[in-house]
Amino acid sequence: MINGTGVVKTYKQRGKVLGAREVRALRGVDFSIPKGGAASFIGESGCGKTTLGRIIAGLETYDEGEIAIDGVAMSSLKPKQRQPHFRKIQMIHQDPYSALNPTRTVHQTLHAPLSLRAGQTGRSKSWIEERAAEVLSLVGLDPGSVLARYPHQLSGGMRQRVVIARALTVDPEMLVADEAVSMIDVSLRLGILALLKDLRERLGVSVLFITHDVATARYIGDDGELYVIYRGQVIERGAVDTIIADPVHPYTQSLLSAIPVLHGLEQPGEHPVTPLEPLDQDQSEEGCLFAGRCPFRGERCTSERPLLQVADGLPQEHACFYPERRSVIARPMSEV
Amino acid sequence: MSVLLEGSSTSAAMRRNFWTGVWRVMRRKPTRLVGAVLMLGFVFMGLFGPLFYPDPLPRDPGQLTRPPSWQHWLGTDDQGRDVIALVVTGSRYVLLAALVTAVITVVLGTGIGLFSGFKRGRWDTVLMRFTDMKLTIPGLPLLLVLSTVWKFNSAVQMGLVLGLLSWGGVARAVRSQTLSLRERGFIEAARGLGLSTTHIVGKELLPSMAPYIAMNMLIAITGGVYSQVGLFFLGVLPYESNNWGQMLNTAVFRSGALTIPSALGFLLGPLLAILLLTLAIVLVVDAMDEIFNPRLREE
Amino acid sequence: MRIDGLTVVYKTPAGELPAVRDVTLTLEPGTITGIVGESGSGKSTLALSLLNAVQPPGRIAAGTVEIDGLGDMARFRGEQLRKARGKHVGYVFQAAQNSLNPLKTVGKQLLDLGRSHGVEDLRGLVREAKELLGRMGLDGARVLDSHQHELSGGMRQRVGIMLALVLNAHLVVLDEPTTALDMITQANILKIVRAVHAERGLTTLVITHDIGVVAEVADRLAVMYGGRLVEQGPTREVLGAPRHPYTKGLIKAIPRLVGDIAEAQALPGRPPTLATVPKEGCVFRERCALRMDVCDTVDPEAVSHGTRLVACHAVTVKEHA
Amino acid sequence: ACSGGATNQPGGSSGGGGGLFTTIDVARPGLDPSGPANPWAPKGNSYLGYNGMKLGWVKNHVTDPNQFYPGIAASWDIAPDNSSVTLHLQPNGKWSDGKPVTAEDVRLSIGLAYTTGSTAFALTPGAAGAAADVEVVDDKTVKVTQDMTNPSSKFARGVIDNWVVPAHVWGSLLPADFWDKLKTSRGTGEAADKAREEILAIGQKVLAFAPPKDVSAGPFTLERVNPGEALLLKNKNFYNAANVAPDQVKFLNFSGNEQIWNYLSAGKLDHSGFVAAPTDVMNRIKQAPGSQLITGFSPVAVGMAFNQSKKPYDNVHVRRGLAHLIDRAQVTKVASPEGGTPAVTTSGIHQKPAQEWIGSELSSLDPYAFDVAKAEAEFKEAGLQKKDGKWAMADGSPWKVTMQAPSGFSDWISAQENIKSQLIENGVDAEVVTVADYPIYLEELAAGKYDVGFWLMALGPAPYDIFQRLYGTSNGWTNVAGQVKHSAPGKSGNWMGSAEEIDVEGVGKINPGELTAKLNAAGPEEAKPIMAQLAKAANQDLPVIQLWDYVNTQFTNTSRFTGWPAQDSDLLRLPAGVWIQLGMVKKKQ
Amino acid sequence: MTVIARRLAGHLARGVVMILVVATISFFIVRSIPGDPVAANVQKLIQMGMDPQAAEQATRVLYGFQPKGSLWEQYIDYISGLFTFDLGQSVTHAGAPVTQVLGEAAKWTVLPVLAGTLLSFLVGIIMGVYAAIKRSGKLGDVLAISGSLLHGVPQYVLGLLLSAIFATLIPILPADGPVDILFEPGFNAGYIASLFDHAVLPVATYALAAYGGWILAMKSSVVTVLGDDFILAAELRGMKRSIIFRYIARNAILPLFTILALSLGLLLGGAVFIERIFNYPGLGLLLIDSITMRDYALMGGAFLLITAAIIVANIVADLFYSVIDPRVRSGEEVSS
Ligand SMILES: Nc1ncnc2c1ncn2[C@@H]1O[C@H](COP(=O)(O)OP(=O)(O)OP(=O)(O)O)[C@@H](O)[C@H]1O
Ligand SMILES: Nc1ncnc2c1ncn2[C@@H]1O[C@H](COP(=O)(O)OP(=O)(O)OP(=O)(O)O)[C@@H](O)[C@H]1O
Ligand SMILES: [Mg+2]
Ligand SMILES: [Mg+2]
Repeated sequence: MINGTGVVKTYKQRGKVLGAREVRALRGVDFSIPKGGAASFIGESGCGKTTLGRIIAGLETYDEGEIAIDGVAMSSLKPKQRQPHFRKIQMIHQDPYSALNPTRTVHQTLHAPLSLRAGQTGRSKSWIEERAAEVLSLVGLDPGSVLARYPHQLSGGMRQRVVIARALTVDPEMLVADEAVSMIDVSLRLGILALLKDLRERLGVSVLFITHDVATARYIGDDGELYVIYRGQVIERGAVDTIIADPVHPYTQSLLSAIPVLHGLEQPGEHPVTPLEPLDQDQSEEGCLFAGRCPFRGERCTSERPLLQVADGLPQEHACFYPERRSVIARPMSEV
Repeated sequence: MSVLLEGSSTSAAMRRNFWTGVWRVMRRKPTRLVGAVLMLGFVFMGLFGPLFYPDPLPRDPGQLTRPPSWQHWLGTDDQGRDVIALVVTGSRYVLLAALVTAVITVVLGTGIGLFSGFKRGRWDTVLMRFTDMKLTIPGLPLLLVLSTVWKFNSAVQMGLVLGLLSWGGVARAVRSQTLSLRERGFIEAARGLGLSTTHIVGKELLPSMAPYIAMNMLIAITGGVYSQVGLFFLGVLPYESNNWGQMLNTAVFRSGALTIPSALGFLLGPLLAILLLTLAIVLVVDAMDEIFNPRLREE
Repeated sequence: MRIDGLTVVYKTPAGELPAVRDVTLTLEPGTITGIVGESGSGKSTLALSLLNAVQPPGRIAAGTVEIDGLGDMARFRGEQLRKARGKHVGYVFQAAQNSLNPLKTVGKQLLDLGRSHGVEDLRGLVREAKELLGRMGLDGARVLDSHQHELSGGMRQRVGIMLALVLNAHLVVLDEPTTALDMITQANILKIVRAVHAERGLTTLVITHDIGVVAEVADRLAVMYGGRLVEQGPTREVLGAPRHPYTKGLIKAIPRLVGDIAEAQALPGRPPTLATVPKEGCVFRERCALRMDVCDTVDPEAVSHGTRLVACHAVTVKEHA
Repeated sequence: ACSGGATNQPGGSSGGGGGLFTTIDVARPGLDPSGPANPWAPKGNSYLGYNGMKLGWVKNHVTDPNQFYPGIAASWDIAPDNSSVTLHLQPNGKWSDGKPVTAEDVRLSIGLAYTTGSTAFALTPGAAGAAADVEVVDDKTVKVTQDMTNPSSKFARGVIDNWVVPAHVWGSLLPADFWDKLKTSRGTGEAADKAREEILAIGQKVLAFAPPKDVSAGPFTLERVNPGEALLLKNKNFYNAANVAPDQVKFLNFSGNEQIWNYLSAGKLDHSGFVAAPTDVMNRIKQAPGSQLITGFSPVAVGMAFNQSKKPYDNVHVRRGLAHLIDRAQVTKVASPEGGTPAVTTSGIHQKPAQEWIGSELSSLDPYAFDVAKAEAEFKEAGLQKKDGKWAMADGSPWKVTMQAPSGFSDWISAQENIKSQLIENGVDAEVVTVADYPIYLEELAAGKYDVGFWLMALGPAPYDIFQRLYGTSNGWTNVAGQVKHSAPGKSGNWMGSAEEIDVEGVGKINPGELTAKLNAAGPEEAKPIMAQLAKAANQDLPVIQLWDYVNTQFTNTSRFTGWPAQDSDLLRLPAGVWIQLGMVKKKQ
Repeated sequence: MTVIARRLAGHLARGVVMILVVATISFFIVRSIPGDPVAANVQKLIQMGMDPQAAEQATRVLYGFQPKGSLWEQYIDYISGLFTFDLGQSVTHAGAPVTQVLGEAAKWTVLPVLAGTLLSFLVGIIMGVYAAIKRSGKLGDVLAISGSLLHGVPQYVLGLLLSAIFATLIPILPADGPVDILFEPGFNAGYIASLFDHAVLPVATYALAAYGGWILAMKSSVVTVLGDDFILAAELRGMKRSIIFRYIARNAILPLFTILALSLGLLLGGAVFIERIFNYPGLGLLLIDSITMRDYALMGGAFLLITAAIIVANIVADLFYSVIDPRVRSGEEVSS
């Protein structure tokens, strides 16, 4: 469905008086999400997840690289021509409150894109109403009680469902969910995740899930791929469960080690990895990007940049000179 | 077509909600009711006030510049006309010009601010530099200099010029609002859905800013009143036979209102009118602040 | 610290509504107690009321907050209250929010704090602060010389902890200490909390919406829902065998790294807000699978079951059956 | 408060010690602290009659322009045909630095007058009443001769009404060859043009010249200036110093009349020149202890002037009809209650001199009293139609009398507003329109853009000056080098557009412009019959409706000084400095 | 320090450009004013009784101070003159340099404006704090509404009212110029008392007109700061009230200092009304005079000076901000 090769994005931060500072948000990222497939991006704050998601949804430009949607290379198209392609990819925002216009009812919110569709395909007005009800039912909302409401009259979970319903009005082939559950109450979170999974299964839309919480990534689909991103570079990529169970990159390992252990239910992992602090000072561009914080770094790490590759007979791709499996995640008590 | 549908039950309900909200806010502080009533009073005065008096106003050559009396509550002017009659009949010019000012200020300011904030990039830079420059040039001195070049022949022209000079602040404010709204997910979502710019600006951005724009409009009205009355007061505008500013000018510089109390009524008439108008607008803006506050609508 | 029958109300156009209702909780000395609850369940309100610092239009309507050797915090006023804060009870703010004066360096604010509490040996105070910061993996001298904007989120949070502890408070309240921090930083902060707690023999209260956080650090766990404490007990027990239907649902709703995905399920319905909390009866009944008639009218008392306290009619009935 | 109360007696608190308080000249508003003591500088600090001296002081005579009080000149001989003036300087006239005032000073001052422009010392070839030669007869005598190609009966006035400054201070301004250059400039051709340019360039230097120190031959010298006041001290070397009463004079600055009203009603001023004031304010001023109002002749009147190239004002009956609809007494009461008297009729002459000039003829003129019936008759005769109580043009199109006035001329605007109301009340639609300011007003008026405007007239005392306002350039008659030419309406500044010849009842056909030009050189007796004819012409043809005649009002206060001029004194239009230097003003005993 | 220096350099450059632009605008506006001042002056002199020829000559001499040459040449002269602070010569002041005339007038504007602004600033911020603290009570309402009203009412209304009340109805204060003329200028009690006396009403008008703005600005600033977490944090740390008050005050006043500097710049231009009402011979009055007398150079100069004051105020405000706000000092962008 969508393929990217070597996507680079550099922000020039203007306004700072001390000259323009460059932020390398993405440093040559390859990705590929098949039709109906799932992918998850995880990584620390500021690693470039959102940037990549926005680029994929066509909301942000990129400096280098190529993105192809359904085989059509975007760079060969004019901005106007790209739009219909990118419309197939809809973004679902982290904050469901700001993603809905507080002055517009759910009905109005759904109506606008639907009437655009109706205009394009020559459908009638009644189709609009029907379709609005339909997409709401798809996301598990009762159209009758929700349509006339304003966003502030809905709970976080309902709002997020409306956001998803709105995305569905244009029959997207892919949904980009950026931290789509992080602002939703814990008890409702799973509902949204299940919904996304359900949509994937029933409608065949692919889902790109962006999160810093690895566990949630599992719930979108265990057949999906996990991309671990560090400072704009994908450093490990593979099937979700493989990476969770057997991470090989020290960064992935430290990320997984940081997940709190539910002490009543779980046993901590045997070899948790803690990165060397601090993150802020060491922003070396030389060698491996993680070298400064890596407890296992070797000599090579500070001079040479490891690239993402399949190596050492491991099932996943990784960008580490010294990959080693470590058992870092907590296991349920019942298993041990 | 979409307009038709949207005008259906939901927006009617919204309107009903809105007015009950307005009423609630009004009731909470009686001063706001006073403001609204005063405001309506001024509108009425501008629309119908002149109809209550003959044109030209009756004058009494034996009663030139007299202090307040039972017959003339605020006294008479230097032509022997009743000051209250002058204030009432003079309100039309003043308010009309102010309205034109406000409309132009708000339309230009909103338009430029929206465009600038929405397009960003080069246009934004150019427009904002221009706006900054406009804001740097002081309005009153510029008006004074302009008044020698421009012939302000009617209230509409007056309003036009004032409006052209005063959109800067609104433009800047609207731009920053637009910029911050842009960052809100719903605008980005609309773009992602392929909705037209017209829809985004007209249906998503503008309604969110409507209260803000409405308040600016009210404030621009006062601005319009003050500038023109001030210019008339300084005597740099063509004579108007009855106009608040002209009254101030004549009262002070010709009839000696600041020297002898007998012309004070003549001075106080327009001053009180301006004070009351300011009060009305202050109170209404204060109420609007709350009416449009989404948190209060939630309750 | 013993909280007894604490009720906090907010004045709204619809009258005074309770955000915290009849909460009774004891913090054993030397333990870490965790309170979990979803957004709007009254966690922050509760935390603030422990320092008698509920902001208007809220007020403590009933109940006491007894602190050993100090008295009822809820009755304190003026200077007495001020002195208790900081000196006896430390409070740590959420990381993402700015709990530091943006115009002053951390060091200067530290000195302000010292002066406020009549510390004579200001040098000693600075030394102590540096040591604390060092313990938390920071360069004390540099941090004290920095303004808030020069520190990262994690660093600010550690400064917050330092300021809460530097006057030797033995009771520390941490409100959402890791929200908005990223995973690795969160793990770090939690580690520090635990280490400092142990080292100084503190009594600690951690408030969060993330069960993981509580599970990681707390000895005891209390679950809050709609302003009520619905269940409390030792962390492992509560997590391992939740009693209250809400706690059960909550734990079930946590996505897990391993195990069967299908086991996890969301709770139906939505959490109540101040305005939608029912006036009488159980706050959870709308979403409860075990709802009975009595739930509509009678607010269940917290009943002790061994080491646990549970406020649920169904559980009580079952236990006694 | 403190200032108001404490300073009612100015001397007391400020150590004024016999100081006199007056206001700056109305004609030169504003006081420029950085201005030099230079009489030619527009905001200079040279005060007429105080530290600024002229050869003599023009009397405010009703009819004779050639009467003077002595100034630098003690006396003068005017040739009977006005061809020359011989000036005899004060025998013991001295500058404040002790040097005597000599004929050289006078000659230099005349040279400076040439560079800056003056009636008698004009550079323009053929200017009326210009001087042909300046001759130093002896150390105290100067003779100035008139160029008789285009003589003026006001020649002596033109000569004597000129500043005199010390040659030892100002001498350097005139180059050695100045007088030769002047001669060259009198001619025509390129050389003359060039010479004139050079002289104008000198004029600029003169205007900007700042004497290092005020050296005056007047009763006072400038001590210091700030934005609020100018202080002058008594000049011990003044020829009549013994009779100068005040030890010092303070000029108060003002930017609006209302400020003077305050000073006057607080009794702070010993004297102030004319400022217009409403009746109530005037009453308040009169109540101040010692306050006195002296009124006298002011040779100006104001008229409502028509542009006769616009319909329907080309019809004399329309003008007469309008005259009958305007109650001039009411207009005056509203517009200039204290500064004017309603014109008894339109004669073109201020009422006071009118008696002298045309005597009994005055009463035979039509007074155009307020009379609606007569107006109606006149309008009917003009062919105007009355529709729904409103007068319309002959062709039925609406008629609106649009009166123009410059912004800021509040008495004119008030008058027009009042006239407007009067006209509307009697079925003639009217409006008042103002233009940004006087310069534009004059320009547009002259360009014939207005229908009706206000026009100053009757500028006496010289007969020619009186009538050139009605029958001069603005009405088509130009007087170049003594030759009168008439240009058609709309051309060369002719915006009034009266007929070139008028058939005046009982007089016959006259050409008013030529008659007016004749007045320039005519003696008084010769002038009288011409004036009578012109007055009749004006009264019958009504190019303007004379509204009110101005009155000069001087404010004085006798609390500290007495000896102020009497009502109607011929000194009234001279500054108080002249009264003082002539020794009239005395300290109160 | 370098940050500030850079900022200063940037501002100065922009300021110079601004001044050039404004100078250009004012030059062309002023030159396009209709009405030939020379012809008009001739007419005026004639009406004053001067002979036409003499009047013309006198006028030509006087207007010799007008710049000569084509409009374009005049423009070049004018602009190049700016760099040497040469604004030309004032016709109505016999060719005195415009800068000198302006300097003379500026004194009478700057002092009362400064006094009025500072006074209102001091009182306004104190009352603003009250209005913020008592914002839900009656006192707060009264303060806020009266603040809005005073802020809303134009200067001239206040000036005229004050003048009518205190100079006419109950004549206890003078309203007629800068000083009672009867006193010797200089350092003596009477003169100074009189200066003071005469300054009361204009200063009070400035102060009153500005006061409303301060109270509103301070109120909202304090309310914002009160809502900031660090204040609550300080309270919960048991900081002394006085210290907390200082925290609030400093943080709340900070943005107001910028407005203070700006308003000082703006007030120079706004002085027109007050100077007209109280006959203060300052810049505003000078501007009106120069307009009515068609003194082009002076008009342009006064206008330019007023604008330059605003530009300088902007620069000062910004620099000031960067000195006192550590965030700006270190080059961070702060939206105020
Ligand atoms: N518009 C922008 N201008 C400048 N820099 C930006 C912009 N957007 C993002 N960045 C920078 O790019 C980097 C990647 O940002 P991004 O938002 O993609 O991170 P993220 O992984 O989504 O982080 P988070 O988990 O906090 O959402 C960050 O350093 C961020 O500061
Ligand atoms: N100032 C206030 N006025 C009115 N109601 C308030 C106020 N502050 C809080 N509340 C209400 O009190 C209830 C409890 O709020 P509180 O902030 O304690 O919740 P919380 O558990 O900390 O939630 P979160 O996780 O979102 O921080 C909420 O329903 C909230 O709406
Ligand atoms: Mg992100
Ligand atoms: Mg909270």
